Amino acid sequence: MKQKRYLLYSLLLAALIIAALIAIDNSSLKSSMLSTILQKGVIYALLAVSMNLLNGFTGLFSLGQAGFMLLGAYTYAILTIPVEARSAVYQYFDGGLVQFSVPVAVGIIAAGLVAAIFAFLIGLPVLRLKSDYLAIATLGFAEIIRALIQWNTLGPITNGSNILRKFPTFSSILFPFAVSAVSIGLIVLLIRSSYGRAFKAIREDEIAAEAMGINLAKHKMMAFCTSSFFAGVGGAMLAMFQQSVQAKYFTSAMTYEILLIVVIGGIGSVTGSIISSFLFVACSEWWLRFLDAEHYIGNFKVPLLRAGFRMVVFSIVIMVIVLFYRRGIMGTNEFSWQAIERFFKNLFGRKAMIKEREGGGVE
Amino acid sequence: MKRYIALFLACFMLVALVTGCSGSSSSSNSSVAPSSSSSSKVIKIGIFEPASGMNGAGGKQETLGIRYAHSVKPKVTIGGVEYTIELVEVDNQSDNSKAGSAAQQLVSEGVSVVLGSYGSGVSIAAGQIFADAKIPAIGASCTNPQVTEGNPYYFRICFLDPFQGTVMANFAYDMGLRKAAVLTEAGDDYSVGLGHYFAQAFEKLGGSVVNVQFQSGETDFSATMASLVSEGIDVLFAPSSIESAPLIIKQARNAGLTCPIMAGDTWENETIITNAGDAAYDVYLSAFFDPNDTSAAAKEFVEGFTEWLKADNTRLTNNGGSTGVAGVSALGYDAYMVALAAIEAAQSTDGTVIRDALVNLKYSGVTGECASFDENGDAAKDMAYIKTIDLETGTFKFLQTQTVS
Amino acid sequence: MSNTILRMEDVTMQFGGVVAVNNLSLEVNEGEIVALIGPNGAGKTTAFNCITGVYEPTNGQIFYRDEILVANYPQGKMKKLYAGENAGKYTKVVKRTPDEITRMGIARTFQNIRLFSSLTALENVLISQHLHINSGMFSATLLSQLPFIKSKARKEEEHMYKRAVELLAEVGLEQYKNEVSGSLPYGIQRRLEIARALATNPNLLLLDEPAAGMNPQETRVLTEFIVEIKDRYKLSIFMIEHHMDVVMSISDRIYVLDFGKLIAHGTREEVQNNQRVIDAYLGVAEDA
Amino acid sequence: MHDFFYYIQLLLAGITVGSLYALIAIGYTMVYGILRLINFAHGDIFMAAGFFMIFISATTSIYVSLPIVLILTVILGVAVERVAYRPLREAPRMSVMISAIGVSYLLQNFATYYTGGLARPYPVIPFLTREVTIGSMTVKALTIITPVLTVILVVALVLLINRTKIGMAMRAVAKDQNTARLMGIKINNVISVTFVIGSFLAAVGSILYFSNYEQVTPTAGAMPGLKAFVAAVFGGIGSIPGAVLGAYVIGIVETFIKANNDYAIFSNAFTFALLIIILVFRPHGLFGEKLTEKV
Repeated sequence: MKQKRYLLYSLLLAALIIAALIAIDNSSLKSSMLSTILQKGVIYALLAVSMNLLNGFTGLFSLGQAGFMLLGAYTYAILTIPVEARSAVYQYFDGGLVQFSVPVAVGIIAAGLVAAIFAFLIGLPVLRLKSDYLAIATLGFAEIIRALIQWNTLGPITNGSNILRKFPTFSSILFPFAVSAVSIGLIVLLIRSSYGRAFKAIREDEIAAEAMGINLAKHKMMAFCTSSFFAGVGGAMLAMFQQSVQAKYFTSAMTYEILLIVVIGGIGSVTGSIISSFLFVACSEWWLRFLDAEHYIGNFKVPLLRAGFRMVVFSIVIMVIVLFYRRGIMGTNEFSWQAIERFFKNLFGRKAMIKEREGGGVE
Repeated sequence: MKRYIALFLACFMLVALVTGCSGSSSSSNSSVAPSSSSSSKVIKIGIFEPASGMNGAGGKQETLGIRYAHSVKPKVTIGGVEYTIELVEVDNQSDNSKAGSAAQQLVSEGVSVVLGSYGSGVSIAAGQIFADAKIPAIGASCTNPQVTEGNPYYFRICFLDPFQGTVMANFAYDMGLRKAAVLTEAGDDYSVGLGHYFAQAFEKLGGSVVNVQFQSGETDFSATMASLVSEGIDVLFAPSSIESAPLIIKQARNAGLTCPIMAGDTWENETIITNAGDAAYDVYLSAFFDPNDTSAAAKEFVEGFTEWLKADNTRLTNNGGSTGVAGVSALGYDAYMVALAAIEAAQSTDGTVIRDALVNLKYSGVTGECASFDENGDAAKDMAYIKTIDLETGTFKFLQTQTVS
Repeated sequence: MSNTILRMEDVTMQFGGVVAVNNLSLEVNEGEIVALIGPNGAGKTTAFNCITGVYEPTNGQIFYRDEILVANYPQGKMKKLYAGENAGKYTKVVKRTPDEITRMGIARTFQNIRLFSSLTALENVLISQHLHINSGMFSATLLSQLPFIKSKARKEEEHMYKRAVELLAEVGLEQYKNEVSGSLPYGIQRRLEIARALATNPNLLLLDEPAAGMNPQETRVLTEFIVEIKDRYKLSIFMIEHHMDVVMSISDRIYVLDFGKLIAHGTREEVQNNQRVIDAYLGVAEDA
Repeated sequence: MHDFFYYIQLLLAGITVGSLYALIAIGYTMVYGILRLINFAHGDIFMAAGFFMIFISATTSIYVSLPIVLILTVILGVAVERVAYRPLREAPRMSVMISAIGVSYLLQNFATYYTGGLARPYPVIPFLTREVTIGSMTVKALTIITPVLTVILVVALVLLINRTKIGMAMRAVAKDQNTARLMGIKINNVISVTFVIGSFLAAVGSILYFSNYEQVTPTAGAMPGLKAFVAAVFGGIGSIPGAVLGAYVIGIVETFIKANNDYAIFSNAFTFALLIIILVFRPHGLFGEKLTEKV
C-alpha cells in the first residue's frame, strides 16, 4: 500500500510539472529566460545522466561525450534539413549530397544510433584500457571526429566547417522535456535491471565481477553504446535548441562542462545529475551573468566585476565542490518518497522518527 | 571548516539567485554610467556582441562605437514623448552554443531593436530567435550572407563576403599577382566563407588558387608556410581571427614568404600590428571605413570618438590600448544611428513596426550608405576601403577604394 | 575417471624468471573437500588464479570434469625463459576468461575480501545470478520492472530476487539483506562472499583462506558452515587454508605446497606425519 | 617538386616543436609516474608561465625576469598540488582527475578574465630570437638552442633520478607509496619535488615555446598540454626517455602533416589516432612497465 501511495505522489508530481510547463508554454513566459534555461537544463540533464551511466554507474571514465553529441547533432541536422533549404545551407557545396530529409522522430533516433555505432567501433579497441588511459583515448576520439567533420572533402555531407541550420526545431517547451524524460526513464530502468546491477559490479571491482561470471568486455560495451546513444540523442536536442550547429563548439571543454555537472550532482546519482544540470545552466547562463557586467552603486564602481569574472567565480565554486563536497549534491542517493516523508516526519517529534526507523527504508 | 564553506556556498547561491534574477535588469545599464533615474519613458536597445571568446576583441570595439553613439544621442522622441534609450548588453562569448541563451536574454529583457554581432556565426545562430520574437536585428559587421538570408528581421549595414572576397581578388589580380594561397580557419564561417568567395573570384579572373585549412587554435604555421614557399605563390589570402593573424604574418615571413599577405575586415585591429611587429610589411586588407575620410560626418565622428575614448581608461583598454578608430566601431556607431532613425520613423517601440520602418529607410552614415536595404535586408554598399599597414606609424594606412568590376 | 571434478596436470606458472607454481598436479573428486596448504608464498593463490582464469599457466593442463578447462605451453618469449619441467609435453592451448569459467560451474572467494562493498548484501547476491540471465538487455530494461506488464523478463527478475532472498536466508544472512556489504562485520562479510559465490550455483567451490583473520569461535562456526553448504548444494570444495584445525577437521584429502612444488598429499593422518611437511611448517605451524 | 632544403626546414621545425613538447611531457610523465594522475592543469601552468613573463618583463629587464618567471611558475605548480591534489590523496582516482580538470578550468578562466582574452605579445628575448645562419639557411637561434637545452635537461633529470637520494625516493614512491612511507620516505616532500621539477621544465618550455610563437592566449596551454601528454603515454608513462622520444615523434610527424595542404587540419587528429593505436597494441606505451593488480 506504501507503494501505491508513492505511485500516487509521483503521478501527482508529474501532472504538476506538465501543467506548469503547459502554463509556461501558453503565457508570456514562453520567450522568457526561465523557459530557455528550463529547455537547455533538461537537455543537459539527459546528457549528464547518459555520462553518469558510464562514469558513475559503470566506472568507465570516458571523456568522449562531446564527440558523441557532435555525431548526434550532425546526424540529426544532416538528415532533417528540408530539401528546399539545402542549397542555402550548403552554400559552398551547391546543395550538398544528401538530397532527402526524414521526419524529426527518425532524425533523433538516427542521431542516437549513429553515435552508438561509432561508440561500438571505438569501444572495441579502447574499452580494454584502464581508467585514465580510457579517458585520454576517448578524449582523443572526440577530437578526431571533430577534425573529420570539419574536413572540406566531406563538405558535401557535413558542410565542412560551416554552420548547419534551417532544420526543424521544437516550438513547445514540452518537447525537450518529453524526450529527456523518456530517455532518462529508460536509463533508470536499465540501471535498475539485472544488467544495471552488473554495471555497478564492474564499477565496484572488476576482478570480483568477472569472477562472478560477468563478461567485462560485453557489459562495458553495452554501457558505452547505451550511454553514447543517449549522448547522441542529447546532441540532436541541443542542435534543435540552438537552432544551428557547428562542429567547432563541440570541444573537450563541452565534455568537461558535462562532467562537472555529473560531479556536482553526485557521481552515481541520476537525481543529482538532473538537479545539478538545472543549477549549472541557470548559474552559468542566467543568475551569474550580472558578474560579467560593471555595476555602479551610486557612483561607486563595484570592483572585479567585468567580462569573464562570472567564469572565474564559477570555476572557484566548482573547485570548492570538488575538493570539499566530493560526493556532490546527492552522493549516490536517489530521490525517493521515503526520504521526503522521513524528512517531514522528522519535523514532527521523535515518535514519528522511531516509527519510521522500524519501517527502515532505503534512500 | 566544511560547515563554513557550506554556509558561504549557500549564501553565495542565495545572492546569485536574488541579484541574478534582478541581475539581468541591473546588467542593462552596465557601464553606461549610473542609470539616470529620470522619470521619462525608456526604450531598450539590445547589444548582442562578444566580449569574450575568440572574437572578444572585435566585439568590444564594435560595442565601443555603439556606446559612443549612445552617449551622443541618448534620447529619442516617439509621438512627442521623450524616451531614454537603455542599452542592454549581453556577451555571446563568440560561441554559437551560448549565442542562443544570450539572444534569449535580450528578448526577455524586452528590447525593441538588437545590434550586432561581430562574427557572423553567432548572428546566424541567433537570427531565428530574434525573428521568432519579432525583434529587428541590425548587423554592423557580420559579413556572411547567411545572416540576413531568409530572415526578414535581420538587417545589415556592411558589405558581404562575396563582395569583399571579389574586391580583394580584383585588387590582388590588379597588382599582377596570379598564384594565390587561401589559408582559412576550419570551423570559422567567416574565414572559410570569405576565403571561398576570394578563391571563386580569383579563379574567374584567371588566377590559380591553393587552398589550405588550419584547425582553430593552431599556433604553428611554420610547416604550412614552408610548403607555401615551395609552392611559389604570389599572394597569401588569410582571412582569420585577430588572434591568429600575427602568428600567420610572422611565421610566413620567418619561413621566407615575402609575398603580399591579404585578408578581410577582421584584420583592421591594431593589436595585430603590435603583435606582428615589423613582419607586417606588404599586408593588405579590406576595411569598412577610413578614419581619414574627408566627409564631414566621418571627421566629426572620428574626433568625437577619439575624445570619448581618451576620457576613460577602460574604454582605451577595450580598444586594444590605442586611440585608433576601428572600422567596426564606426559601423557600431552607424548601426545605432540606423536603429534610432528607424525608431523615429516608426514612431513606436514595437519590433514589427520598427522592422517595417527599416525596410524602406534611407540613412547615410559615417561609413557611407547604411540603409536602403535590398530584399535580403543588406545595405547597398558598393565600395570597400583597401588598407595597408604602415610600419613607421604602426597604424593602418588607407590605400585606395575598390569596387567590384 | 568421471568422478573427478577438477584435475591439474603439470601446471607451471612462471612470472618472468620466477616460477611461482612448479609442475603441480592434483585432483578434486566429486563431493570431496580438498585442502591446499603450505607456508606463505608457496604459490597456493597463484594455483587458484590459474584455475579461475585470472592467470594463464605457462605450461600444463587443467581439466574440469572431462573437458579441458585451461591448457598452455611455453611460447614466444617464454620458450627460452621457461625454467619448469615437462616443456614440450603439451601442445594444446585453451584459454578461458574468468567469467566463462565461472559460468561452467566453478565459483571462488578471495583471500582479501572482494565484495561489491558499496552495494547491499542482497545486490551482491543478485549480481552473481546475472550470469545465467536469459532475457537480453532490452527486454530486461523495458519489461522486467514496469508494473502491469507480465513477461518472461519480469518472471526472471522476480525469480532472481526470490532466489537471492532464499539464499541469504539459507546462509543465515537475511537480516543483513539491505545492509551495505562494506559495513558488515568481518565474519559476516566472509560468509556473504561465500553466499555470493553460491549464487552462481557452482559445482566446484574454491575458497581462498575462508577463515583468515577469524578467532577460534568464528572459525568453528565457519567450519560447520562449509560442511553444511557442501551437503546442501552438492558441492565439491577446494580450499586454501592456514587454520590447521579447519583443515584437519573437514578436509578429505590435503595437498601441501612449498615453494611452488607439491611436497606431499594424502589423508590428514598421512600429511600430519609427513616429515617434509613438518619441516616446511617448522615454526610456522601456529601461524595462521 | 620539393627540394632537399625544404625537408631539412620541416625537420628542423619538427624537432623544435618536438623538443617543446618533450619539456612539457616530462612534467606529465613524472607526475603520472608518482601520483598516477593525469595533471590536466600542467598545460595551463605552462600557459601561466607565459603570462608571468609578459607581465614581469613589462616592469623589469628580460634577464631579471627570466629567473623570476621560473620561480613563480614553480610556486604555482607546487601550490596547485597542495591545494587541489593533496587533499584528495586518499580519494578515488576519478575525483583527483576531475580536480585537475577543475584547476585547468580555473586557470584558463582566470587568465581570460585578467587579460580580457586577448592575445598578448611575448617579449623578445634577444639571445633566443636572433637569426643564425648555418650553411645556406638562416634560422632563429632557438631552433638550435631548444633541442640542445632539452637534451641537457633530460640527461640531468635522468641522472638526478638514478643517481641521487631524492631520485631514489621518487622511484620508490612511484613503485609503491605505502612501502615507501614505511621506509621512512616523506611522500609529500617527494611529490612536491616532483611538481617543482615538472613546473620548472614547463616554465623553461614556455619561455622557448612562446619566444617561438611570440604571443600568449589563455588557451595557449591546452593543446600543447594534451599533445605532451600523448607523447608521455606514447613513450610509456613514467619513463622519461620514452616521453622525450614520443614528443619528437609527434612533433616531427605532425609538422610533416601540416606541410601537406590537403590534410593539414588532421595534425591534431593524427596525434590522438597515434595515441589510440599505441594504447591498443602496447597498452603501457613503448617503455612503460606493466603493473598487474594483485588478486
